[in-house]
Formats: sequence, C-alpha cells, structure tokens
Amino acid sequence: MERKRLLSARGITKQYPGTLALDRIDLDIYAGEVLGLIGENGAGKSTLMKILIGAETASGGTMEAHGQKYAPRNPIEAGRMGVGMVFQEQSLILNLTVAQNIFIGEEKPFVKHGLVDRARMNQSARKVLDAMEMQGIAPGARVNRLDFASRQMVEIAKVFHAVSSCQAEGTVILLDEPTSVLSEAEIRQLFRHIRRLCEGGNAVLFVSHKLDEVMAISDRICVFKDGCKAAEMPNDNVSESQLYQLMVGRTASGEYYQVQRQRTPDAEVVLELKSLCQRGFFGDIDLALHRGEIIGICGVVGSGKEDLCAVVCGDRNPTDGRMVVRGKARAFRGPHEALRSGILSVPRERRVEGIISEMPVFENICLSNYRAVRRHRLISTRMAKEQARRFVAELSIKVAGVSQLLGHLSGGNAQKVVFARVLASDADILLLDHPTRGVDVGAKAEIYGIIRDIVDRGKSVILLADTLDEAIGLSNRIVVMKDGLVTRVLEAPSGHKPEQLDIVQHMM
Amino acid sequence: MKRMSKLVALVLVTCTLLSCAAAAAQAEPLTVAVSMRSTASEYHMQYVAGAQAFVDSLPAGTAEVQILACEGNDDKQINDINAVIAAKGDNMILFVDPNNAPNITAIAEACEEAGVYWCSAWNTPEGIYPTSYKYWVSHQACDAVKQGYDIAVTLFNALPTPGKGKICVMEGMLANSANTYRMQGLQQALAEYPDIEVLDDQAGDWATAKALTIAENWLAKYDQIDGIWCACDDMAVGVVQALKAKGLNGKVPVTGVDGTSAAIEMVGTGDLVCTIANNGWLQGGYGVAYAYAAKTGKISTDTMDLTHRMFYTNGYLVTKETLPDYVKNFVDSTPVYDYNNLDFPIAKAMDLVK
Amino acid sequence: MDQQARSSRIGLEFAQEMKRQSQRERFVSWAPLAVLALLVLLFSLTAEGFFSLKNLQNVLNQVSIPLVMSMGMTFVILMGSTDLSAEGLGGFVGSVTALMVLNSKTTLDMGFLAVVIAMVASVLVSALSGLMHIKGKLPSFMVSYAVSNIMAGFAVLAYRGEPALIRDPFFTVLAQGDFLGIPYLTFIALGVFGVSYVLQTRTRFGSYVMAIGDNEAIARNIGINIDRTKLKVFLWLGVCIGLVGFMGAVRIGRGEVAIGSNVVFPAITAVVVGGTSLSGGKGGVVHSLLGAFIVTVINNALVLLGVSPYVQQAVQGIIIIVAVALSIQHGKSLIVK
Amino acid sequence: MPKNPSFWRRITARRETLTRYLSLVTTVLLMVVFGLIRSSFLGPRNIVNILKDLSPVMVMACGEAFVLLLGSIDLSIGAIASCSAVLLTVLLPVMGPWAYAVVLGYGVLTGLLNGFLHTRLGVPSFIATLSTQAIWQSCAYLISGGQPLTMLPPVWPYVNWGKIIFLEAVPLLFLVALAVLVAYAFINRLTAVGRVVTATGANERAAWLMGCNVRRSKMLAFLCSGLGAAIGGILFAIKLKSGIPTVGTQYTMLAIAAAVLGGVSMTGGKGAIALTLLGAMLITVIQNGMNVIGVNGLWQQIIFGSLLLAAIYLNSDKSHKGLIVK
Repeated sequence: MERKRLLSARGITKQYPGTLALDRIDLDIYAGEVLGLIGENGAGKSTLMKILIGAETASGGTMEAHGQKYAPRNPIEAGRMGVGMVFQEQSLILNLTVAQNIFIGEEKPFVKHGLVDRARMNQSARKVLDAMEMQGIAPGARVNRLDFASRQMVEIAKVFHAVSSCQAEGTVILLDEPTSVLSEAEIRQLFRHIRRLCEGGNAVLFVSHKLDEVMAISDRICVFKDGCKAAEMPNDNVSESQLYQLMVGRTASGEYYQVQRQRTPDAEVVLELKSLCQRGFFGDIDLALHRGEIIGICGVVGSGKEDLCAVVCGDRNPTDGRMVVRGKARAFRGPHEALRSGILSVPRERRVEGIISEMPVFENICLSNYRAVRRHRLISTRMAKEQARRFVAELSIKVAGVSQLLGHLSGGNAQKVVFARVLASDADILLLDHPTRGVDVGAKAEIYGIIRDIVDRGKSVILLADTLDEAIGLSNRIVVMKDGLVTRVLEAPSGHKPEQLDIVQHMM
Repeated sequence: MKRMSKLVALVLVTCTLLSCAAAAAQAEPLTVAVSMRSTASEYHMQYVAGAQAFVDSLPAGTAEVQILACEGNDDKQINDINAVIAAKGDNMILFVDPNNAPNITAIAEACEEAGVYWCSAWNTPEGIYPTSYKYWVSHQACDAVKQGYDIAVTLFNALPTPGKGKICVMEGMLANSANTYRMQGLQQALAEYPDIEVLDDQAGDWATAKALTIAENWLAKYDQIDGIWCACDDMAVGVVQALKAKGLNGKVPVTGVDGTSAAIEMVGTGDLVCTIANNGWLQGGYGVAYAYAAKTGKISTDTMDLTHRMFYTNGYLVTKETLPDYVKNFVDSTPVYDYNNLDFPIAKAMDLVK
Repeated sequence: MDQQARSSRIGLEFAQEMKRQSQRERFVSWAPLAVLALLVLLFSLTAEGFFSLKNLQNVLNQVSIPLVMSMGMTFVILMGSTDLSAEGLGGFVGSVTALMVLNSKTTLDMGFLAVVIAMVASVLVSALSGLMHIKGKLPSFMVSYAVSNIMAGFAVLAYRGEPALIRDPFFTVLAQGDFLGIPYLTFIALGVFGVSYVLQTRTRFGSYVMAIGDNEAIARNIGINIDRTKLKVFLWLGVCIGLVGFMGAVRIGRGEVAIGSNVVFPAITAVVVGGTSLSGGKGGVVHSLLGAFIVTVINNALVLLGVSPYVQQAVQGIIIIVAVALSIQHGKSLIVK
Repeated sequence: MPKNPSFWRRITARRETLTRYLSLVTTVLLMVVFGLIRSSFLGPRNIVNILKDLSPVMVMACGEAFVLLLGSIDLSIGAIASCSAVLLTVLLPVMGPWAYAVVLGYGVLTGLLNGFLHTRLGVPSFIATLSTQAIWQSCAYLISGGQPLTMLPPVWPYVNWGKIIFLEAVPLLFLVALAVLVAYAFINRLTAVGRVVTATGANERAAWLMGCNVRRSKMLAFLCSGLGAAIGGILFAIKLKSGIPTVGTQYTMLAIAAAVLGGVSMTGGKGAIALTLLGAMLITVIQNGMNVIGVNGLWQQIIFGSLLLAAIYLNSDKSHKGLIVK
C-alpha cells in the first residue's frame, strides 16, 4: 500500500551562534503512523520540533506538507497547513471550560446574534472529545477543575481539532513529552487515543525520554544524536539495548571536559542528605557530597532530579529527611538561608531565574554577595565594578563594559556572568542545573574550565548536566535517578569513566 | 528626535493653553483672591458672587476676582495662597474660608509677612485672633453653634409631639470645624429638651450619596424615627431622598444648614423643616470690602474696635413661614449691599475665649 | 521488587498531591461565599434589625451602585489592569445627565435621550483613556487618575457650583419606585450583572479577556487581537461608569461631581474580596457579585450595629484583610505583588 | 537600516538617559513658560513656596517609590501622614521634642504592619494597604477626637524651625526632605537590602534563587514607605502648625504620580529614588504655577489632569515593543 506522505523535511539545518544544533536532517511522516523520536538532551529533538511548528526558522533545508511547500512563520500558520503541537508547558486557559479552550480563537461557527451558543459549542466539543475517546471529560467543565491528565488530554484534543479543521486530509500532531505528568493508567489511555488518531489517517510525532513508552507506541523510531539522525527503523524486533547504543552520543574527548584536571575529592563531607524526601516528587535520597567533588545527577525529565535540586537550594521544603551541611542539620526557609550555609544554585531557566536583565553586569555579579564590595558597610560601586572587571577578565566575558545591561548579552556570556556571581558569592556547595544550556560550543568549553577551577578552589558541585556525556566527563561520581528514586550510583574517576549505556539503562 | 519634537509641540500647546487662561492677568489690577473649599459647592460659589458684586461696585478695571479652590486639601489651601502672594506681592487682598480652622495660623503668618490685607470667615482656632495681627483685618462667622442649636430647636418643635421623640443625627465630616460647632449647638439644644432621644449618630461626610445610604440603613433598622437632624443641606438632600423612597418625606421632619437652592425648594415642598441660609454673598462681599477698605487706608487695624474685627453675621433661618420673604430677597434677586457701610453685616460681636 | 514498589508509591503520592492542589483551588474559589455566609450569620446574631425583610430590601437597594461599578471593574482587573477614572467620569455623567433632563437649572428636557448622550460620552472618554493605556503603553492606574481629574473638572464646569435638581417624574419614579419591594435601580444593577455574566461566559470577548489575564503571551499565540479586546474592556467599563453616574444622579435626585467619589475603591475591594486576582485571569463576575454583597453587607451592618463612625473604616479594613487572607493561596515561592 | 547591534545598543542607551531626564526637561520648560507669563514665578519668594510645598509630597513619594520599585503599591501613605500630623500635634505639648521620635517610631510601625500583611499573610499590597489606610484614618480621627487640632503658641518653639530659610530661597523644610530623599537614595543604591528591592522588582524569581533575602527587602520597602509618610505628616503639621486628621488624604495619589513621573516603573525594578525629586517638582510646579499665573479655579483641575497626562506620556518608557503594561 502506498502510504501518503503528510510531512517531509529535507536537509534541515539549524545553526546557532557557535553550535550546529541540527545537521541536514531528513524526515518523512506518513499518514497513519506514530513516529517516535528519541535522543539525549541536546540531541536536537526540540529544535526540530520548533522548526516544524514554526516557532523557529531553519538555517537551511526545505519542508513540504501535503505536497506543498511548507515554511510556517508561527504556530498559527503551521496549523493551517495541518501541523499542530502540544507543548510541554500547558497552554490552556484555566478559568475557561473545556469547550471554550478547544474552540478559543475559532468561535465563529458558534456565534449567533453576537452570542456564543454554548450548547452547540459543547456538543461540538463533545464530538471532538468522543472522537478521541475522551468520554470522561465533560465539555462544560472548567479546566481548573480537571486533573492534570485530563488537562493534557484536552490539550491534545484542542490541538487536534484546530489542525484537523484546517486540513482534513490527515494532520500531523507533535507531542513533546506528553506523559511527564501522567500516571500509568492515563498513559495507556493516551496511547489508545494516539492510536485512534492515527487510524483516522493522521500522524503523530511522539517525543519522549521514556524509551519503553516510545517502543510501546511507535510504528517507526528515529534516533537523534548530536544534531544528526543516527538511525531510523521500523519498530519491530528492536531491543532497548540496541536503541541505547544508537542514542549514546559522540563521546567527546576527555580533553573537552578537561578530565586531566579532575581531582580526587577530599575525605571531608560537606553536604549529606539523609533519606530526604518530598512527597510526590522524590523519596529516600541518601547522598554524601565531599569537598572538591562533582556529583552528576542523571535522570530523565520527571525523575525528580530538578525537585531534589530545588529542595537542596532552599527553594522548596522537604517533607521528610534531613540535610546536614558540614556536620550541622539544616532546614532552609529560602535560598537566602541556604546561601548562608554556602549553598547556591545556577538555575536552568537563565532568563527567568538566573539573571536580572534590567540590571547592569556589575550589579548582577554582586547580587549574591554584597559583602565583598562593601566599604564601611556601604556598597561601593567602584569596588563592584572592579570586581566585575576582574571576573570579566578572568572568565573572558565579552561585554561592552561592566555597566552594560545583562539582558543585552548573548547566552554564553550571560551564563558566564552567572558563574561570576556564583564565584563572587563565596558559596562552596554549588548546584549547577544545566549550566551549559543554550550556550555555544566555545563558551561551553570555557564553562567546563570554570567548573574545574571552582572545584580546585575546594568547592563542591552537584551537577544536573545537559547531556550524559557532559555528566560523565565532569563528574567524580554519577547518581542515576528514575521516578523519584536513586537507581544507581557509579564512580567516575578520571581513568575509568563509566559507559553511557550503563547509565541510560538505569534512567529509562 | 521624534520625542523631542513631540515634547516641543506639547510645550507649545501648554504655553498657548496657559497664556490664554492667564490672558486676563496681563494687566495689573488688584487681585481679589477668594480661597475656599470647592468650586463644586453652591454655597462657596456665593462667596465668589459676593466678591464679584463688590468688585463690580468699584470702577471698572480696578480689581479682579481669582478663585482658589483647595478641594478639601488643607496643604493645598496654604500653598495656593502663598503662590498668589508670590505672584502679586501686596497688590492683592484675600478672603479665606479656611478648610479647617488651624489653617488660619499659616495663612496669617504668610499675609503678615507679605503685607496682604485679608479677612476670614467661619473658623479660627481658639487663641488665634485678628487682634494680634496687623494685616488680618477681620474675622466673621455665622454662629455655627447657634445654627446647630437653632435647627435643633426648630426640629424638636416640628416633631409630631413637639419636644418629645426619637431623632437620628447626621453629622458632617468628622474632624471638620463647622461640624464640630454645629454638633455643640445640637448638644445644647438636647440638654434643654430632655425628652428627645438620639437613636443614632453617623457621619455623612457632607456628601449626599453617603447620607442617603446611612438614612436608608436607619429606615431599615428603626421602626420609628420622629425626626432627623442633619448638619448640612447636601446631606439633607440625601436624607429626604431616602424618606421619599419610603413615602415618609414631609412626615419625618429633616433639617439642613447652608440654604442651597435645593434646600430652599424642599422647604417649600415641606420635605425639609428648615435650613439656615448663611448668605455667602454677604460674607464674601463684606469680607472683601473690609480688606479693601484697610488696603486703601479707609480703615486701619490700629484703630478698629473689637466688634469690627470679630463679628457674627446673620444667617437666615428659612422655614415654611419665612420662605416667601427669603425667596423675594435672595432667590428672585441677588442681594446687593452698600459696601461702604461696613457696620451693615455685623449682627453681634464675637466673644473671645481667653 | 522493592524499587518498583517505592517508585510507584511516589507516583501515587504525586497524583494525590495534584488532587489535593486542585481541591485547594476549588476550596479557595468558594471562599468568598463562605465569607459572605459567615458575615451574614455573624451580623444576624449581633446586629439588631439586620436579618429582616426590610433590611434585605435595603441591602439590595444599596448594592446596586457598587454592583454595577464592580461589573465594569471585573473585566479590567481580569486583564490585570486597574482603572480609577470612575471617580471623575461618574461625577461628570451624573452632572450632565441632570442638566439635560427636566431639571431645575436649564430649560432642556431631553428625557431618556439625555441618558444616552451622557452614556455615549462616558464610553468615549473611557475608550480614550483605554487607548492611551493600550497604545501608549502607559500604566492604566496613572492614566485613569489623570483622566478622573480632568473629568471632575469638566463636571464642575458644567454646573458651576450649583447642581441641577432632577425634575423629570420618570427618573424620580425610577429612583424611588420598587417592584416586590426591590427598587428599580436594583433591577437595573442585576440586569448589568446578567449582561456581564453573558459577556463573560457566552461571548468570545469573555473568553479572550480570561486568556489575556491568564497569560498574555499564550493569548497572542492563539491569535487573539489583544489590543482590540482590551479596548472593548474599556468600552464596557465606560458603559458601567455611565450607568453608575446616571444611577447615582437619580438616586440622590441631582447631578453633582461627588456622585463619583467613593465608588472606585469599594468596587476594586469588592472585586478582590470576591476572589478575582489583581494580577488577572482568575475569578469573574459571579465572584464580584459576591464581593459587592460582602462590601455592602459590612457597610450596612456596621451602621446597624451603631459602630462609631470613627472606627467604622478600621473595622471594615480589618474584615477585608481577614477575608482576603483567608481566600488566597499561600506558598513559599509564590509571587504576590 | 544599520544592522550593527552595537549601534542599536547605543541608541537604546541614549534613549534611556533621555527618558531618565525627561522630567527634568519638562519641569524646566514648564518653569520657563510660567516664568515668561509672570516673572514673579521665578522670584525668590515663589521659589521658597515651591520648595516648601514640594517637601512633604517629595518625602512621601520617595517612600512610595521604594514600594513601587518592588512592583507593589502602598495606598496607606496618606492616612499615615494624617495620623502622624495628628499624633505630633497631640504629643508636642506633652513630650516636647520627643514627640518627633514617637511619630517616627509610629511610621516605622505602620510600614512593618504593611510589610507583615503583604509578605507573611500574602495579601496583595493593593488590598493590604487599602485596608491599613482605613485603619490609620480611623486612628487619626480617634486620636484627634474628630477635630482638627491647632498647635498653640507654647509649642511653637518646637516647630518654628520650619520657618527657617537659608539664602532667602532654601527653606529648612526642603533641606530636611532632601536629606530624607538622599538617605533613601543611598539605602537603595548603596546597601544590599536596598539593591535587592530593585532586583526583586525586576525579577523576583531570580532574586529569590540568587539567595537574596527578598522578604527582608520587601519589609524594608514598606518600612521606608511608612517612615516617609510619617515624615511627610510631620512636615504637614509644621507647615500648617496643626494636626488635621485628613491632611494627607489626597497626597497618596499625588505621591504615586510623583514617583512615576520621576521614572519609577509601576511594574517594578526600574527607576531611581533620587529622581523622585523631579517628579515631585513637576507636580508642585504645575499646581503652584497655575495659581501664580492666575488660571481660573474652575479650569485648574482640568489643566492639572491634562498636564499630568502629558507628563506621564513623555516619561513613559517605550523602549520595549513587547512590553506588557498593566
């Protein structure tokens, strides 16, 4: 049977300053299939999705949808061509009903005398939901009354409806990590919906970190690695280990991570977590961080590593267990108290959490520790600028001047400013949450150097790495987490780095 | 550059606007400043009309009236007066109804310093009197205590059983001098009429809408209200409106003070039992006339007697009986006075509290 | 396997946690009703004459103006803005309406047309101040403050110190008449509530306002014309302010600038006490209805209780703080402005 | 179109400086206009007037600016000022100069109460301060017994310093207000808690994660606001030689307007306390100037509102296209 090609991409390339995020990707999506997309963090999956949906434009390559040229400039245009995406962050308006959410922006057919015919809208929504076997969801229910799984379903229904109404002849739905907030039963339900969707001549591009799920649902599987398509195969007789092999990316040379600079940690334990637990997120975490040690925590999204990080840096409260910092049990009312104990985090969402864009570089650097730039208990702008200049030179940050607003810097330089702030803070237990996210290759290497410097100064690091490779390359020890629990702890001394495969198996 | 040109354009517009508004001020006649609470108040605008009447009695072009409305803001009242003094120097006279009595102190100091002759009405703090100043020519008032007393007595006698019954009290704005004095008058009257019971006492802030709400609440709460003592006409309008909704207007007597046109009308229809017209025309006109006389040297604060420096003017108690007379003199015709006769407005001398 | 058991326990806990969170949200959204019920109970026990048919009619009467004002304000606050222009604009509408119907000052007798003209003026002014906020990117709080000043000035200028008394019998009846003991004005207010409810739940406009308040970026992505929706909100606000001015004028029987004073902050309080968040996207007109009743009941009961006018404000303030503190979410890293 | 990013950066930077001093330009231009219409506007006597009138609103505005920098709002400052004025008038005859200390203490207390309600109970500042405003207004009535109080000659020695004028043009009152402004600007610029106020307003989440003590800074902001309002109240009392329980009511909005005109953004994180001087100056100059040149009283409110609107327009920051303004 000749399958209908709904979407095809040829030679898609995406060049970010300093990094090649996607390298000549070819991809075809056929009607009636689920295409699974797997790959490590940073392998280029999300970049490809963004290009497919029109949130970003490719630097090179062409796309076709339904045999026509396809170059969407935004998600709305993509929708008109029959491509829709369910984003990881939910985009429902909580205070509106399910039906209103499904038809938002598309209410015209229901408007009579200026009023929306709610009954008819609910009926249509009912049809949309029924078509996806979502009988349990009432179209008239307010979204904030629904649980998260149902919200996710509604989101899928909404996207599907929006897209299929524009392009009846088969639509492509992109699902980005749709299962991260769902329970097992809900996931099974979701899969049934996906299957039905595809039986109707549509296609789904399913992206997930969870290998078992991808294998359970996909017809074909595409493996991404370092911005390239490493393999594409039908999902029959594929074994997990085979996929692991393929996913495991380029192992950068030890020099890239400056493994030769890896030091043996001291015996002194600076931070000890004793059966630390946050209800619903992670449990029974026991961990000891030594002076001068880098511990890499690996796990997929939703494994609880971010939540653990948030608890340790004082952003959230643990429900149980103890944190012992340099021999003293501590409980933090906020990151400021954690900082007093010498714990500071480099958050993942730099623009939102890590920097204050409206403030100049020198001010950002001294925000975590004003004591260093005070004279007679008052901040000396001169000293702050001097300190900033010192760091700018030391970390080779490219700025027009230390008074430049931080918001005007590029990702890598902004991240270096964050590191400058961390260095200036005198904190000695650092939680680095994806410290190289959105940073180009050159700057990455420099940041690795900075991390080595930090450790050389006798500080300790907990690292949530951007890629497995990075975690292995930098860490002394690797803790693997899955579903809120530690599944494996691996030693990673400079000579005997563990294999990525070893880790991946315990992650997924 | 676009911004700058916008700015320039804006400034030009402002210039024209302001210079138009101030065009009249280009010649230098004597400024007759009238400072009061609000241009929105009918009674206060009577001051302005009175002052204008006085100015009209002078040769054309001699003087002009400038209104300073502080909109209930004490600090602004002082600031406005200072601004005019700074602009006109001593080429001005001033008539002030202080928003609150204490303002007098600061005004007196400013005028004394600048040599501006001025008169005041209504409120002055205890111990601060014109007699201690050279440029503060006179202070006049309707006797607010007496007003409170008079309307109270009129009210008590208008009750179904004269001198006996349950009344509600609608105060003006708390912390306001006029209100305080009128309340004192009410207390005096209550002392003389032991059979009057005060059911409730609320503050209507001189505002019609608030008085309306309070009166509605009273009507819901109390089965029997025999009368409502109300500290000013604006609030009385609200009270009567609440009574109307229950069909009780004219049956429950209400009082007011100030003599606004609305109140006069309601006295006619019987909704209001009485009001006291303060006669702002007289107050404003003679207030300005005294200052002008001192300024032109016709009188001197060194030689004036106590009676002329602090006196009560006559209010006009408007009841159903006196209404025709009042309408004839004040509504159908604007009162014109002989501003050369400075004895005319004096009802009696004020007693100084030592 | 032990590992498996523990990890499924965490999954279970996660589900429980999420459920608890949505339960909490549900509870919070009902809190205003609980507060109102509690207040009514409390005042019925303590305030003589509070729990009576007469006073119920009275409360219904007094709620009319705050209700209409808060209906307009709800949409503004749902978008995350604030508007103070009713202070002057309401006074202006009341003043000019009184001058244009059969009245004591002018010879005009335009009847209902006068109301229409005044309302149109109100809508225009509100749209203008809305445009300055939307297109000029100026904070609505400041723009509306300035506009309020200007319109108050025009109001005073219109009647020059002597407010016009309304003589038109139609409006007098409107102000004082009642049906089933409920004043006509209350029916108007309830009508405005009905229209607002329809606007919020039955029109695209309502959905878009929610979307903008929830997350302006998402709204833009969906393809909603944000500026146009915002402008419509200000048009509706203009209608409500116009009605407030008109109702205020007929209630007190004359047109003065003071009609607009003391309507804005009580309305904002009503909206917030009702559970609509000042940062937008949460709540709605039904909440504001409850809020308007809460504010009115407090006012009414404090007078009935004979609480000294000196401390009434303070008591009211304390009750409102407690009511709001009870009905909002708490959290360590929750951002409240 | 020049593509060079640094070119655009330079342009934006220049626009920022321009915006920053636009209220100065506006003020100066307005003063020139008023001065041209009536030269006595710029005479020493009127300069003294302007500086004196400016003082209380400036003190209140720079306290308010602290809270606005957080992105919050404080609506209670007017009532706090009123209550302070009353308190001072009541206490001066009893305690002499110590009354000043008590009133300042009261100001700190009010600020802490606001801060507590906002940070601990999580009540939005708009509602929290609207409610405390009602509370302090009631207190002002209760303390004064509902009457405007006059300072009688025996206590004048304690308040007559308010009449001292240096060089025939600079009143001591203004210098006091200026000292407060400078102190506040210093706290904001040169202390950690002060900088964190700005950081919190700009990006609260980031400031929190950076280990800044966000709560303490919020407390500080409200404390400064309360204290500023109390000092404002003291200045009112001295200027008027009286304690009037409603004296500050209308200054809440004027102070907010002054802070905004000084360039403080209402969404927080942007603005300098010191520039509040310009905002307060602008407002005072408009009000004073209209009287000096003799604008008809009936038109004053209209012209004031229009000029205010124009000033807000000129001072608004339009550098970001996608800016969401509430």
